[in-house]
Amino acid sequence: MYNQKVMDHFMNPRNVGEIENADGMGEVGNLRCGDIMRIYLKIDPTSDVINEIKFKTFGCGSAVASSSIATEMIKGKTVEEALQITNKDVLRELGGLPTIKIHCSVLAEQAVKAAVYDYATKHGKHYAALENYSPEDDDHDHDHGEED
Amino acid sequence: MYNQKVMDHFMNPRNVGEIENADGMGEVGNLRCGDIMRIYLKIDPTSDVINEIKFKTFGCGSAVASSSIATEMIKGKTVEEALQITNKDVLRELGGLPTIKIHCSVLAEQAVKAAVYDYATKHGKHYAALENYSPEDDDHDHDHGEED
Amino acid sequence: MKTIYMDYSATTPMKPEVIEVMTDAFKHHYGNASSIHHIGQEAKVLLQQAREQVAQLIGAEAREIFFTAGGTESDNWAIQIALETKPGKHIITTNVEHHAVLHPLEALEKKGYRVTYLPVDEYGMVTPEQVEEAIEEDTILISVMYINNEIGSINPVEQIAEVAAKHGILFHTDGVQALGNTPIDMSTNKISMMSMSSHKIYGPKGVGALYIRKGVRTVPLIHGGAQERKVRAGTENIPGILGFAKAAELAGASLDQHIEKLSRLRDKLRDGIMNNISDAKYNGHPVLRHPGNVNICFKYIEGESLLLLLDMKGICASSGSACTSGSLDPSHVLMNIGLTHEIAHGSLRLTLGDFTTEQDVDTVIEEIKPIVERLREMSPLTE
Amino acid sequence: MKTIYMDYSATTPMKPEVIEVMTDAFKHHYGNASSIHHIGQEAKVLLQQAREQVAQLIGAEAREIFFTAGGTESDNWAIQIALETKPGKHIITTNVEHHAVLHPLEALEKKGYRVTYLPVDEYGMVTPEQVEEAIEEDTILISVMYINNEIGSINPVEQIAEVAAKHGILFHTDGVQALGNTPIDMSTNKISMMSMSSHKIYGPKGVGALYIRKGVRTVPLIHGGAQERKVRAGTENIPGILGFAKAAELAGASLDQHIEKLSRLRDKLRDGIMNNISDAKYNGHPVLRHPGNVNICFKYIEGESLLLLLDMKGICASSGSACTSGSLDPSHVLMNIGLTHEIAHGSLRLTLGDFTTEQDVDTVIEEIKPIVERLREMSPLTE
Ligand SMILES: Cc1ncc(COP(=O)(O)O)c(C=O)c1O
Ligand SMILES: Cc1ncc(COP(=O)(O)O)c(C=O)c1O
Repeated sequence: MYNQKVMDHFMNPRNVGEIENADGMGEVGNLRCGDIMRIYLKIDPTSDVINEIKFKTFGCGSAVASSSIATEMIKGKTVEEALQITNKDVLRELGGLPTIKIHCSVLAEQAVKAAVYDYATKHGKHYAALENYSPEDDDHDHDHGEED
Repeated sequence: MYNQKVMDHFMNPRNVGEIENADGMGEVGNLRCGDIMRIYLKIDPTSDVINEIKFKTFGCGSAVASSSIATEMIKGKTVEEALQITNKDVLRELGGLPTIKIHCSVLAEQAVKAAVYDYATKHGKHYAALENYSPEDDDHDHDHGEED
Repeated sequence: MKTIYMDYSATTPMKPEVIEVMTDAFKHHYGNASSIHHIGQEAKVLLQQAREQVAQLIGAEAREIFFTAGGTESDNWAIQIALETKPGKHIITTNVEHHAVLHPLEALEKKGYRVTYLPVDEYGMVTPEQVEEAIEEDTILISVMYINNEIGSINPVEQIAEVAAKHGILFHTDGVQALGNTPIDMSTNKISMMSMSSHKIYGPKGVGALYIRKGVRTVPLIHGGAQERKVRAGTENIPGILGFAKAAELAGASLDQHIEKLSRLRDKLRDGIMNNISDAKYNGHPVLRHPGNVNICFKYIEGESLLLLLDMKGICASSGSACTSGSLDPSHVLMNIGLTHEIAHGSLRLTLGDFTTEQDVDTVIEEIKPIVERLREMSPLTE
Repeated sequence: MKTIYMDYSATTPMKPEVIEVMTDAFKHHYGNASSIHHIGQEAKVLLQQAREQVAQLIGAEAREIFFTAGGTESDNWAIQIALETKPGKHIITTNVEHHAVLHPLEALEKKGYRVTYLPVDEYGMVTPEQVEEAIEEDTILISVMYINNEIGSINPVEQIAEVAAKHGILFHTDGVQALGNTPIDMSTNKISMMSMSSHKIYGPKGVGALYIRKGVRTVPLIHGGAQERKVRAGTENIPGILGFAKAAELAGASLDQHIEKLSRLRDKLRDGIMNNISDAKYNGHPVLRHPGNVNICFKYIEGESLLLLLDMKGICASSGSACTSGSLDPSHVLMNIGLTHEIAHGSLRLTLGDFTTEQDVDTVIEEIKPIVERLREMSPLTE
């Protein structure tokens, strides 16, 4: 079902946990669909570099793997760089997901955006990539599609 | 499909052949349904005993077996006795036939009747059992029924 | 790593005796049972014996057993029979049936039929009274599953059959999970039709049967040759049917021990898990239950993740979570017994069978706790 | 006594390699391909490989292969697909189709559909022109069998498919007798759907497939679970499917030799019989023909008797006589190629396959003559 890379990130997820007094925290997904992803960020205020990132995820194997790889991709990047990362990048980095699991990668992208938005709001920052962002749109498009 | 007795009479049919100058000859069945049975009789004019009987049959295993056993049952009997034999007797003697083959035993009964009728007509004889007999009714009821 | 298979309700491994019968048939009984020659006739005799063996398991007559390609086909066929032999547009069923019943009924709704999906209680069960109340003028079929495949509850199908009979309505039950797991005696009940599947009782896949009580009018779902007394066409799968019959024979010979042994292991497994792990809910009826079914929801975690981690330990299980059902929602069974999404997503079904050992149960009890804890640690819902 | 099996068109014995694959699957690949755990996932991988193997035999893509329980189900399903996806009430077929096509169509006639049964020529064949002329405004399906199961004639299905495509009509062919007996390449023809059956190509019974060209809209005949991309429900018969796939692989690897060897034996058998026995008629096309099919009518005798006597010599054959078809008339195929009852009743079908030897053919040629003579002596029709 899942490739080795996905299984590796599921079995040994990187950056699991919480950050107390995080600079930004974002949670997306909902219980109905069975995936909730929460991301915590510590960001250097001057360089805008993401120094620390943690996640907590309720969801299936690909939700956990997507969270894990997304945090890896973002760690050490500047906020602007992190905001460029799309679900396609997450998918590519994971080496693909089954069709009905694509939405998990979307969730990961959105979780990052939500966490940065939280940071931006609290710290009065503005990012071009968040121009049209509204946390209410969060609910990821949930078409599980057809199984292959 | 067939029991041992039926198979025996099919494989080793008794009384196959023709009788030249037979006293009576009857043929029943039709090509459409795939069974034709012809019976030849030699009858002692004084005792009315069937001295000789032969048959020729075009048909399936149970048609052949029914012909064979019917001729055996009738041989040495008087005509009146022979006319008492029904398809049920043929069936019993054979130890049964598959449902869709029951009509073959009917055919045997009718072939005997037809041959006797021929004899009676030619020799000016009258038999109570042939009172309502008409050779046109010969065509046996051909409901092959449902397979078991 | 040793595989611990606890997914017997999904499908069973085959018993060695069944494999033996089938490989023998592959080699020696390849005939077409419609053929007149000895190879065909031998096949026909074996077919009849097999029919008797399956009939025996459920106290039926051989001629009431019609072989099919599996439980799903049997379910579809039973519905088709009601449709084509009865005038009327209304069907009664429950909202926790297998998709093999629900989906053909949904297709019928598009064609103008009305279907009442009876709501079930917290155990997934309906009552004969509920069924009786739902009967309308033009009800042509009542279909209520015998044992639920997810949560194992056993419906009072004999009483429901009485209700149906009283009103002169056909009663079908999906008996796929019941066969070989509870005593069934058609000679003392009024069930009109019952679906069965071979691969749930240690027989081969791709074989099943529909019990059709004598006197019930029958029409084909699959039209063609004159097989199965002209109502189920297609060259008979003799080796498969012989395998099914062997499995039925074995099931019949040890039904009591099978139920006793499994029930004991099942309860041990349930207690081992429930006493060890908090925030867990045991689903399905406590007593009127499939002897091998354990179904538990663990709060705060998601079923697929749980399955994957169990699988890493060699433990094969299943879940009714949305992710494993391939749909948006958790299984309709879990939702319709009244669980919230939160709980339903964390469901785990462990189903035991004849090859399950005491040791297997102990191992699973031991392995499952750290896995649940690990997932809970990762979960944003655990506070 | 040695069995000489010459009824390969009824069903084939299984090849040892197929039996091996299946017994291995019975023991090791019992998983439900929908399960998430390793036992299920392994089954899923094998299922996909099997799909590719079957696809390869007919030059199709794996996703165009949908597994079923056999040729009959595939035929029924193809018709159902046309019915549910196309508006219109008219269907074109021939009057020599297998009952698996004719009977579902007859059922449809009762529901208001119109069916044109194209008359065939003396060989049992139709022309593309005939088909084209029969097309009406609301024709939704053309179904013409690839190779006739009784007399072996091969229809020009590729050209008929062209006609259908030109008019935008679905074209289905019953390819049950064609698979593995003639080259088929879906990548170069326009067939929309083709039925296949495993037990005619040395695979297991109870398994088949429907080829559905990509782009053709699909609906289920059997509703339920999400198997086969949601259009054919029921737990996948993995061992059976793997056996079918193995048989397909073997058939593909030796198709040319298979056809060459059988054609030679077939013609030898034909000549041996026709040169030895008078008042006999060879049925079916002399050249455009199933490589293993010999069909001869012997005047004055009845087919079942012939089969029984052959069987006593260990020779397994079949006949289209009324007695063996279980109906009043000889087979519709023999009648519709214009034979009289008299001749049709005496039909004999000998079908050869991969285990047929030169010696078998010699023995049959030798044995058949005295048997025919014996029956003719007993017949009132011989004068
Ligand atoms: C209750 C129930 N009904 C029907 C089925 C379908 O049976 P099959 O897979 O043999 O088609 C199953 C199992 O899949 C089942 O558990
Ligand atoms: C031409 C043809 N179509 C359909 C079928 C039915 O196939 P199955 O027996 O696999 O259902 C057969 C064989 O019985 C056949 O020869």
